[in-house]
Amino acid sequence: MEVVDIRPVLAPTLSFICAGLIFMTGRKAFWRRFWSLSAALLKLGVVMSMLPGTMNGTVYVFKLMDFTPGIGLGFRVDALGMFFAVVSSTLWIFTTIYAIGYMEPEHAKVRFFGFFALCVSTTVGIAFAENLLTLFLFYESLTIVTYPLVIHEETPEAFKAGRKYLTYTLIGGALVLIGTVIMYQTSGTLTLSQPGVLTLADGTRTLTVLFVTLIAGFGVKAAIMPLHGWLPSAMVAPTPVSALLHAVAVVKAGAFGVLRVIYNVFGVELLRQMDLTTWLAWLAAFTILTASFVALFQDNFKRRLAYSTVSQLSYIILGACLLTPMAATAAIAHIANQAFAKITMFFVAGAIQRTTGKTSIHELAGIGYRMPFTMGAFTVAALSFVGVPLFAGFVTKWYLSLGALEAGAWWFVIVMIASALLNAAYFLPIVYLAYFKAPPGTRLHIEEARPTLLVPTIVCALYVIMLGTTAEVPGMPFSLARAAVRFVFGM
Amino acid sequence: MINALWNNLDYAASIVLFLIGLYAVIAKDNLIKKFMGLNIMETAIFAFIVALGVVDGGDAPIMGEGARAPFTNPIPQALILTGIVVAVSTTALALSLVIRIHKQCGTIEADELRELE
Amino acid sequence: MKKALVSALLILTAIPLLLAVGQLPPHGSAKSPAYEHVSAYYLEYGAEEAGAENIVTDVILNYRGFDTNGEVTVIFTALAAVMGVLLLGRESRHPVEQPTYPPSIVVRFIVRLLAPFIAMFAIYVILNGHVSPGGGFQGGTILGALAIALTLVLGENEARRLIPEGARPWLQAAAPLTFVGIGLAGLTDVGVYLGFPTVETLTWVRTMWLLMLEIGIGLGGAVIISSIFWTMEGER
Amino acid sequence: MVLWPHWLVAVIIIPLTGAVLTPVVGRDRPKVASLWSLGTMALTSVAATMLIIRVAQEGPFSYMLGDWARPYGIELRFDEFSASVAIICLLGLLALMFSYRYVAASIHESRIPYYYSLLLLNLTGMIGFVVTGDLFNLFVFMEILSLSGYALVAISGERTAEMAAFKYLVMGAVSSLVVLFSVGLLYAVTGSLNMADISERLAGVTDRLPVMLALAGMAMAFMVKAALFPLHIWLPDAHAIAPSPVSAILSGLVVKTGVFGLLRAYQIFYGAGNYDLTGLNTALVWLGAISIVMGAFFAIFQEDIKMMLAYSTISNIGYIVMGLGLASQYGMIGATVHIFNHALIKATLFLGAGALIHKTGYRTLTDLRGVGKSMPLTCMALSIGAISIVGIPPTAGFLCKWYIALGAFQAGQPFFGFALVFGALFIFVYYIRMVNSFYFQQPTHPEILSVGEAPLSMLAPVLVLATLCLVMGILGRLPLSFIEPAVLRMLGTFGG
Repeated sequence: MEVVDIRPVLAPTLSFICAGLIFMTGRKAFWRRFWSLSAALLKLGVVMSMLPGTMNGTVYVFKLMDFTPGIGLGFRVDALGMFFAVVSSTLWIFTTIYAIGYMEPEHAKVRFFGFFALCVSTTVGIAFAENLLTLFLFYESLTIVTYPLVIHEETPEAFKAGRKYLTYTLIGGALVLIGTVIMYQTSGTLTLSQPGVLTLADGTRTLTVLFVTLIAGFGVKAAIMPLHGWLPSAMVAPTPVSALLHAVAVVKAGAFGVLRVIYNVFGVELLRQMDLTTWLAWLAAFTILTASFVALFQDNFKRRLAYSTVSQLSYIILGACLLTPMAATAAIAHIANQAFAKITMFFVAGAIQRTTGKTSIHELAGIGYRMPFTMGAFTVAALSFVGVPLFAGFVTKWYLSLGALEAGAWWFVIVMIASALLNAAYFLPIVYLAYFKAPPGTRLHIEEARPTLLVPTIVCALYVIMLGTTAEVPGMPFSLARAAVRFVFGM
Repeated sequence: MINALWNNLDYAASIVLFLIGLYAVIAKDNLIKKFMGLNIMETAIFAFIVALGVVDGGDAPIMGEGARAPFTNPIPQALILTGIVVAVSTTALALSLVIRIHKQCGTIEADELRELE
Repeated sequence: MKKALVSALLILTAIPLLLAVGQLPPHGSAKSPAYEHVSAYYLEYGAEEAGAENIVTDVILNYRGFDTNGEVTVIFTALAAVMGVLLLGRESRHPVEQPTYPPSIVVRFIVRLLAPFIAMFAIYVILNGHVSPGGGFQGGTILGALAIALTLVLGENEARRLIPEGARPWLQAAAPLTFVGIGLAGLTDVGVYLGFPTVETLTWVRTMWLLMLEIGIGLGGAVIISSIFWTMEGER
Repeated sequence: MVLWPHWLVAVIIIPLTGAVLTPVVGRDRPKVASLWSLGTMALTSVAATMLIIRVAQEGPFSYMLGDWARPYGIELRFDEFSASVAIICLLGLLALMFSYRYVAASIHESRIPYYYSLLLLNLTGMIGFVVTGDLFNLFVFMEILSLSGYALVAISGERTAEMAAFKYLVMGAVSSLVVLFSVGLLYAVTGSLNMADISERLAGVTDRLPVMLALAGMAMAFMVKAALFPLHIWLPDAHAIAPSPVSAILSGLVVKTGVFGLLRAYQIFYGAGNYDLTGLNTALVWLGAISIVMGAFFAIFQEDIKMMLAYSTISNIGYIVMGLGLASQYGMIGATVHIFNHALIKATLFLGAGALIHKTGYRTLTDLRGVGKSMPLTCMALSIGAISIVGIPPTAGFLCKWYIALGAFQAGQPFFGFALVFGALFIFVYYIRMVNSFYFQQPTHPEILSVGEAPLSMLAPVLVLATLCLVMGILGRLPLSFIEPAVLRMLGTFGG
């Protein structure tokens, strides 16, 4: 059932207006904070108000205008988009609070918060895009508005990272654009409202080219190897940026795009017939393992997290590629699971850096004594990644393995197990270091991060536990993922 | 082929003149000479178009007492009158520029000017 | 090396050009499309319809009058361009009092002697453009040449007085303004810009307008030519 | 009143009269000259608006000057492509407004009335060029706009400017002559100068070689005017050294007349119906693609901001020409609309750069570092222009890119779609340098932080244009659907 409603437009517009207000009045700290927080809350409210409807299968649509006959700026809230929007707008609130605390001593705060808001605006736009052109529009805008955030430090290193970021993502954008053109040329429509609009009659060669361009285009932001190079470099950005952008907005936009391509452009049925996703699944498996290996050898805290992100994102891709309902559920749910766990970790890294000035892992010995709550949150997230039951990561791994078996691809289960071991191998030593390798003479001398940094971290860690324990409770995000899967597989 | 060209010898001559002018424009270094090349090209085109209007045994297209057919084609003549005015105007501007360049750089040789830059 | 290369290139270019002109309708033929289409109409009806016995004048001022309207604008553009490129403001200008080498007495005498006749001839050419070879452009050029010749023998200051300073900008714009004026007259009278009355009883109006156009072109052309010359000389 | 046909002649006559009277009115009074030319242009804009209303309501219409029937007199023809007068008038108005302060500081006072006169003549020439239906008349107007263009480049009186103007003049004059030659050839085989008439009569011509030569000549000459890649050498110097409002006009409009000439040539030959234009199309597509890449490539090495913008014009002309050469419905529509949109964008950039140069006195990217803090509005406009020219949605540049890329696939030449999209990335490389230097880098000259925002007469045009860059991205379908019938008529296909 489709309902015309203004709210799908309102959600991105709110953050957009907020950005404008920040640019205009943001020189005063109070207004800057006020606008950021109130817009975040308002937007979450708008998104949440649509949640019950979406759960019941209502689809909210709003067509803003036509670029050309047939292709317009259209918004459409279905279960998949809703899922992504809920995750990003929930996390925006926490990140905003965190950023207010974290950015205190930094320069150019107006610019930072302004572009921060724009970034969230475009993310919600991606989530609610009705057609591929609208999606592309927001996808490309996201690249542009994150650039000032990436080079925020204005150091030569930051510029280098910024250049690298732009090179990768703009090439990705160009590929998406070409894919969009091909899709329009082949099918005459760009809509994302169907479970697949292409058919075998469109020609295998065209379809293959289209699939490769679109996946490569979105894969850049989703950091599928070998397109991941920008992500570790972009870690020079301030931590809230790394957290929001590299755990939530940017990378998830890429992963979300891949999901849209697989489920709404091609459709599960067609991909099964064409057998296009197998190589992608293997690439994803390769990325999962390789990135984990590389992460093992990173000493910089944020770089290790970055490689872990690369590895985790490919879970989503892998899940999507298996083309079974179970795997799809896991893929979609992992958007939330990975986001909450990873953002917790980034918050921890930032809190440690701001409180103690330490950025390398080997310096962290005994940190658990100084910052017990922070490290506690980290431990929760680490366990989630390892896949310990009752934590969010386990849900993904479980359903993904079931999905792999469902698809008859048991070797991916092995990949899953290997990945869990590798995750343990690069996260647990940090926990070990923090608690058990205290330098002699360390006493329990609590020197926690300030509340604005600590509270969001802990809340996010609690979310990780909640996602892990309440997956089967109706009304939780997981059921939304199920609703999305039902639509995609026509169940 | 040769026969056709022989019939249209006037046109062929204009083409040759045109290319001679083009040669001067490209190959000469002196700005004035370049410009003279351009004038040669202009003349070639004017000659070409006026030649289009020629009619064998034709008279000037002026009616009135004693006028007798055939007359030559008046249109090319009218066009070239305009063309000449345009050419004169371009020449005036080009010469002004050459005057200024000479005043400021002391030379109007293209290769020397390039060194000055 | 460069010259040889350019020559070779141009000779190569010549081949298609020559081939193409060889295929044009034969030179001088009365059966060519150029002669049989529009110009045949002009030659047949031009004298009565357009108002001048000289068909070339009919084409320039009447049938294709708008081209000429543009053309006089080109001359004005040339003037504005030369002024824009050369003018440096009054204070830095040193009008040449006397030519550096005063021309010999013979030249001075002859120019002074011929000046009225040249002027007369120029006016004749301008006013008879519609019945004989000639017209505003030709006559204007003669007038302009006269002004240049007088500058050479009288010196610039003396010669400049021929055209009063205050009226000069108006006179420079004379040709386009005349065209616009006649065009608007045609608009009010005939209903179309640059329309000329074709009614039998109004032929004198038509002739008068053609003459006014010729005079405007001639005057404007002469003033512009002499102005360009003076500007350039001031820069010498 | 609105549908009065005489607006068609008024739109030429008003600026023409205004231009020839500017030296009269404005002698020794530069301010008066400025206001006079602004008033003239405002009136012209009224006429242009009326014309566009009429063409939107009734479709193309003609005006027979002197009341002579079609092949005998000169015909003015206003079709959808002629609606470019809108952008000519708009940019004209804004450039004149911008000149008010700019020129006073950079051009000798005695030249100022002539500056305004030349600018108006230039605009007149362009308006005449786009509305005339007669091939020779087209040549005459082309000469008005070329001559005034050469002079405007040189008007600042700097040595380099005069040399650039001379180079421009020689290449421009040669190309004009080639156009005249082609007109002569077409006249020789058809006996007519009216474009529609030529088009009809060309169908019956048996000896094709002169006709093909005329087509090649026109294409070549207009490519020079449009500064397509190997024929572009006159452009960078001329556009970079001219006064900024002039650069905006030259880069935004004057080079487009070359493209427009190509469009008119296409109209003639498509109209004839039985000419095979594949060869020309292929040449245009390739040259377009090469222009995109080479323009972007050269621009990367430029330090001077205006030089960079000048090279980017070559890239964008490449887009347009490629779209024309694709000869598919979408490509053609994208190309024609990009004529319009690129004019907006490039004018934003040149006028913005002009404002920076006027206030700071610096023109290289290194010297301009940090200027974003002292001139925030101008720099914002420049950034919008930069984003727009790269074709990031939802700005004006995007829709054209989208359409031309679509056209490439529609024409079955996907390679050019790729070339276009990736060429655009190349362009981004140097625009990001500009944005970086404005906002994110430490100033080379600390005093740059204390210069104020540009005066209102400069700021207003820049901001209006930047806003239009955004609005045209969002409302881009309006020009697209406006131009569509004309393109379909030209290609002779409906829905194909």
